[in-house]
Amino acid sequence: MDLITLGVQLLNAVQYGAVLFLVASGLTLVFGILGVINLAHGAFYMLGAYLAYWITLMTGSFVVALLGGVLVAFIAGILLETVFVRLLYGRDHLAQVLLSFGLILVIDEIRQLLFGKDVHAVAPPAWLSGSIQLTDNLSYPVYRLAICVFCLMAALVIFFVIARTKIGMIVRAGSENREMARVLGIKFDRVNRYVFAAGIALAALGGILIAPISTVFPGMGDGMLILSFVVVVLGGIGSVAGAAVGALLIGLTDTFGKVFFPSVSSILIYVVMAAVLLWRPSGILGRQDA
Amino acid sequence: MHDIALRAAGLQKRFGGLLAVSDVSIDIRVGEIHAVIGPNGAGKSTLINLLAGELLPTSGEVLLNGADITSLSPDRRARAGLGRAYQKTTLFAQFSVHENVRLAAQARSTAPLRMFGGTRCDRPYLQLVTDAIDRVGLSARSQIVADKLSHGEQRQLEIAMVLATNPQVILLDEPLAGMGPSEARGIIGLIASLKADRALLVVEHDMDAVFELADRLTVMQDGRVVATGSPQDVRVDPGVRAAYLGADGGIA
Amino acid sequence: MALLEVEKLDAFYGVSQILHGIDLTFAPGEQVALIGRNGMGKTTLLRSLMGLMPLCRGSLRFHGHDIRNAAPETIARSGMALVPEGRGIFGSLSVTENLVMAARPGNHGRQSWTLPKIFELFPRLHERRNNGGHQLSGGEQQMLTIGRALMTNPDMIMIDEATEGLAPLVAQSIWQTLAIVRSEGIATIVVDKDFRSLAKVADRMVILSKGCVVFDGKPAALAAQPDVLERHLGV
Amino acid sequence: ATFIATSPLHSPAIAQNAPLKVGMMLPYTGTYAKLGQFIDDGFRLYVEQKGGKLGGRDIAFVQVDDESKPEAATDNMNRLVGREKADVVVGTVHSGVAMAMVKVARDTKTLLIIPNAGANDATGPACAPNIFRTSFSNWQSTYPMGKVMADAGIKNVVTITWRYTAGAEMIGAFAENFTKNGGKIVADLTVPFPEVEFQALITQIAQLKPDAVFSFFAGGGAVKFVKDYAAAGLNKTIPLYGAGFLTDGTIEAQGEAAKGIRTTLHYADNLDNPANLAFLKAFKAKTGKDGDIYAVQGYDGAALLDIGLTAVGGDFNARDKMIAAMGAAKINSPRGPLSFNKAHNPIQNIYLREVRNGRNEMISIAQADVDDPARGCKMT
Amino acid sequence: MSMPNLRVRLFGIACLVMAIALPFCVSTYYTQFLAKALIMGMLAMSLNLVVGHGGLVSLCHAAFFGLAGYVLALLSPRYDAASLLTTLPIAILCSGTAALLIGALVLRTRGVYFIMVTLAFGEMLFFFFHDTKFAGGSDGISVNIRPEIAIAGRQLLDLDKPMTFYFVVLGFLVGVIALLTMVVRSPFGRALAAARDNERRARSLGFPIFRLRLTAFTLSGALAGVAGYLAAAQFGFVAPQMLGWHQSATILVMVLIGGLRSVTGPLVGALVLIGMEEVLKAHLDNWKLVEGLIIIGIVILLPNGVRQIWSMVFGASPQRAAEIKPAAAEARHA
Ligand SMILES: Nc1ncnc2c1ncn2[C@@H]1O[C@H](COP(=O)(O)OP(=O)(O)OP(=O)(O)O)[C@@H](O)[C@H]1O
Ligand SMILES: Nc1ncnc2c1ncn2[C@@H]1O[C@H](COP(=O)(O)OP(=O)(O)OP(=O)(O)O)[C@@H](O)[C@H]1O
Ligand SMILES: [Mg+2]
Ligand SMILES: [Mg+2]
Repeated sequence: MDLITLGVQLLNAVQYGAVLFLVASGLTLVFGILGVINLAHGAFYMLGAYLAYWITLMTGSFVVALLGGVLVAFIAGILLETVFVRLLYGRDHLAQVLLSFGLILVIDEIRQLLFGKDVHAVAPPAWLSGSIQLTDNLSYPVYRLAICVFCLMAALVIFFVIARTKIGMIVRAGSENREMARVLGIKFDRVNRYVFAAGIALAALGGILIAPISTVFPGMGDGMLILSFVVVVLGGIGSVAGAAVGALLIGLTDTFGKVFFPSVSSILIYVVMAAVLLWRPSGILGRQDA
Repeated sequence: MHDIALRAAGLQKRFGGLLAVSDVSIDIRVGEIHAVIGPNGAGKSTLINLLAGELLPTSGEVLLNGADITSLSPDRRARAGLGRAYQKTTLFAQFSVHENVRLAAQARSTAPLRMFGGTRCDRPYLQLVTDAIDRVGLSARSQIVADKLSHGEQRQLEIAMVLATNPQVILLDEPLAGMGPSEARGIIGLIASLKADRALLVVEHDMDAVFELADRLTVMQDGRVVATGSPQDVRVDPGVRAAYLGADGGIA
Repeated sequence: MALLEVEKLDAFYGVSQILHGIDLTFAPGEQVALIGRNGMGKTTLLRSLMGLMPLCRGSLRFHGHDIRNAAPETIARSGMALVPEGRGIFGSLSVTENLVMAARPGNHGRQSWTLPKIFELFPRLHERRNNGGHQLSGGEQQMLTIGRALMTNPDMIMIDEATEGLAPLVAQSIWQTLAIVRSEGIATIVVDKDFRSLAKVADRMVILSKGCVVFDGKPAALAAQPDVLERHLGV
Repeated sequence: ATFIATSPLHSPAIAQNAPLKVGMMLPYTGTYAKLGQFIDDGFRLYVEQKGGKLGGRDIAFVQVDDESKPEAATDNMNRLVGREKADVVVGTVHSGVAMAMVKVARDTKTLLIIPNAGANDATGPACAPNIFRTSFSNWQSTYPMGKVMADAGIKNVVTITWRYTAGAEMIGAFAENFTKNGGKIVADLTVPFPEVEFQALITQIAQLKPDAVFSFFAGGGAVKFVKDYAAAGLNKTIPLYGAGFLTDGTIEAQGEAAKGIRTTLHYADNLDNPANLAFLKAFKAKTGKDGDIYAVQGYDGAALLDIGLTAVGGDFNARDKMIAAMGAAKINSPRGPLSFNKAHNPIQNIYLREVRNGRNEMISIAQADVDDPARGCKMT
Repeated sequence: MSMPNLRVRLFGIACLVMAIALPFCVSTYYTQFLAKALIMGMLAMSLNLVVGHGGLVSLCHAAFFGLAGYVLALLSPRYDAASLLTTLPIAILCSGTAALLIGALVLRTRGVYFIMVTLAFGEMLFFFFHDTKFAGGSDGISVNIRPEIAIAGRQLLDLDKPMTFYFVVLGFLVGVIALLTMVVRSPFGRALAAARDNERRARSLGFPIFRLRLTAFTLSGALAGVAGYLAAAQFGFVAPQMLGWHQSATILVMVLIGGLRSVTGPLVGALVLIGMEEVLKAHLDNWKLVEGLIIIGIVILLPNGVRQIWSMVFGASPQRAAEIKPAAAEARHA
């Protein structure tokens, strides 16, 4: 294909990667850092999208939806942590799998009760709804570019918080040895609650931001859940930079897979993941000795 | 007879920028206790990990009874007669003391992975198991789940498991760590009793014990061997005193 | 008044009672050595004081406040620090991070222990400051936990198996450290098998046997009764 | 290999007054939940209009949520036929599930009415006397479009769909007719089902610059594809055609983006035959929602059953007579005249529609009385 | 794990007697329902060999299950019954081989990475059947006629009779339970458990971890094959979703509900989950909501799965007590 198209495809790949990262970043927190396997992550992603739809419908402002949705999700996260998740910190990963599996069912039903079974669309804010001409017949929505930028910032912020701030250290420490953290006088439970809530909020945020370019439909969380796990694991669990790399890799794989190897594009992502993990059993940027 | 059971030649291990072990050559003879001492971070545990196969050396080779085992996996080495105890207690935490030791014995039994026959298969080596538990002094606690043991008791169990595999070459990483004075006595006696038909390498910071047990002494520092020889010679070596033993020769 | 008062302390793991009616008091800045055979309850005692035992009876008063059922973090924040046996390093954190994450001004904003000071105390740690905790040698880890505990600027520090796995020189430096700690007016409970060295530094010796205090007195007094040592330590 | 020992044949429903049990096996949850709901509403609407009776026989409903899960399909079907002793089963949306139902229906001789799933095989190799379809076959819904586009002077077309059977069948039928009329398929693009990331392929389309694009997606995928296509500005230069489902039930969410898209389907929102007007009115009254093709398919399902039962005066045991009557049925459906071929697949008009002012408005009859060839059907 | 005391034995026998008596007391539908439940139970138990005893959480177990199903579908002639005696071994062989090959690759990873790699391979198989025409693609493929147990053309058992089929399933189930129990109690099984608890120690003692786990993985894959074959035979229809990760997750849930540390726990889990769905579906519209809540309840109230009720009633054995401890040491390593 000609260079311009190649360039556009690259842009597509990066942009898709950015979206994936945004959703996966929440998982990196909850799964990579707290070590809680939260299968309901995709469900919250979907919930976020529906919230975006509903709030924009009510208020007519996407920005309000953005803030409102994130807030709601955060509160939901806190409640969830306080009521259920905290009971599982001492426990097996599998217990968390089971719990979040239950949550998926519940959330999906709740969604059905609140928002019904319809497919919906959300309009991006007016000032981002334009698009720029790339080739003679192909133009690119500004909003997609905006998302890229946003994700980049998100990545930096999260990375900074986790890797550089004391909070980050405390969270990592706590996830590794809870008792020791408490012995050092750290109110581990509270820290955890906020981190967990933040993770949920990020999942929702992903859903909200994607609502305008994707669509809001039941089961939209399903595919996303797997993909974001793939991203997190591929990059190396607990490493935000890793998640970014993983997301980019998946973006590229998916985009160019569809173009060059359409017949196998469905399994390409998995082939890549398997290959990478067999080559580096702890992910690209993961601690190999672990 | 003092034939060499385990020989390491020019062993080197690099962790990123750090040379944890550099050009270490060491012979461990049957009927001898070879003690390795050195300041913290000198590379002793790394050396043991290299000998036991848990780490692969950057360069150098390891010979067991003359056969090259440099690239052999830990389990193959274990089956070849190499037994080791960890510095950081490493047990089957959810199993009883007895089960821990029994598993150790099973690993070296004739058919460690039979898929039938239940507990009947254990009979041949049950005696070995109870002996091992007795000798480290845990018989009273043999039904306790390992992670309910006190720290020192877990250390004792560490050693019992090595005994149960009945190895020909034994690598002990700080066997006395965490043991009270009386237990320490017991273990020292035990170690001494092992050397008859076996070769032992012991890493230990307890100088009383070291000088009591060791037939041969190697001092490491920053990954290198700085002195080796009979305990008496090493003890008076000024370099070693300065770097490790301290003025009083490490004897409290 | 006493810094820490322990009265009739019983501690249990499930059904099995580990500690039987422990009575002890600790004055501010006092240095107490806790010794005994394996499995006699030393660690359990420290854990109870730190609020880590699931089930305790009796009374625990720290700074005059009842801390029996308090959460570990609360006790820690009221000025207690514990160096557990088996270290409890955070492997995924670097040496520096291990220290920084614990940093906290003590009571009355006392901030006598800082990162530089710890590195000065343990130069080895400074060399390895960027290593992951899981990459440290046994001894290095021991230094790190002690340093980390000090970073919380406690009024009382409990060290379990203080010199386990430390080379003689470092062990000596630990004993010196304890002296420094003491000079800073921090009370300490030290568990170690090397009771000779303990006898040199400690103000008081306490021997536990089968979960009971069988001796509590000055090192000199203990030295005067070899039979006690014989009976409870086997030396 | 009978799967259910007690097949309805020996069920004690001889008593005329005992209600006839209709088992609704539809997706009430999951991605296709809405479609399931509309089919259900449509069917029940017809029964209500007949005063709760079909052919003078009282109707009782039992329903099972098939969740669009093929792996659980036989099991759910079995639940209706075996436990609930349903005489007739109506279902479903998802083709995979439908094929499983067909299997059971064949084994147990249960009367099955398929109100949506378009798998060609259902009325092809797997056809059976006791299996009817009131919706369409995938072949049927897109075949006419081939000629329409060719006649419109379109030479080069890129097709795009999900990589699964329904997609292949629809694109296949279109291509068959399009090439027969001198058109050329430039590229046959596919996306893994049910993925909804289209950018890469849209870019590819832009690069290929075909005269037009023919596509099949449904539900969330349809909305997203149409919106992405418009967002990329391709709708200005490369007209988008598709199977009717591209813009059915999704049009509101697609909004502006869907404007001008042309599709073929056996229904259009503005069919002004009396039957349709009456139906829409009634449906709105009952559910408060605007009826669509899915509702119609359910509605006609009931109508078909009604004809059968009427012919035998409600005596369900006179099955052969009943089935014959149903096979010969001529229904004045909201979608227009509806009859059935030997394989019991509808013979119906396929309309060419265009999205105008938020509706799928009929432009012309793409092809009248389209009859699926029912390839592989051994029934006569 | 521990030798069964008399009480457990009696309980087991009681269950068996009940299982034999049941089909005579309930309608055909429920006979078939039971058969299905038992098949799923068999599947869950086979998975538990890897998850519970091996400490390896696999998300591609359904693939082996479905694979066997497809083998049957593809082997059975259109208008004639395939012979169980020939097709079943082939099916088992295929699943087993698939498990062996996949296992040989995935067992190089640990903990969560293992989960994800297994997921990857599972999905590959799923898409293989979903995207390719030869086995019916996404619409699935049906087994027109049930396989028969016949020797020299003489039919021994008529599997079309639900009752007969049920007893055949029951027979296989008992066989699988016996096999698994034997394996778990054998030196092999205990070594496997040891490796779960502390891999590094197990290795340094001389256990060949990789071979150990690969064997277990293969065995459990093969057993999943048995279940898959029977399922395909019962339903007469196989679809790609039978191999999908949703299916794998569901099996995992059954295992978790049943409790990890016992052979028969997962069977209980399967019965509970399937039974629960049956009841809820029949009586509620928002049945999923309730199901979700119940599952959550189980996690929080019964750390060791419903089987815990049993130990509550009869008092817990030491192993039981140990179960509450985090068993995810492996996973934690990640
Ligand atoms: N996995 C690793 N990665 C990087 N560095 C490591 C690793 N393991 C050990 N080291 C470093 O190698 C050096 C030697 O470690 P080792 O454990 O062998 O010391 P040691 O002699 O056993 O000390 P100690 O007596 O305190 O146990 C130490 O400085 C340690 O920090
Ligand atoms: N988690 C636990 N559950 C049950 N019992 C325990 C547990 N931890 C320790 N014990 C028991 O409590 C008793 C005291 O243990 P503790 O660790 O206090 O001994 P210790 O004096 O510290 O011994 P050491 O010097 O070996 O560390 C031991 O008999 C031990 O078996
Ligand atoms: Mg060491
Ligand atoms: Mg202790």
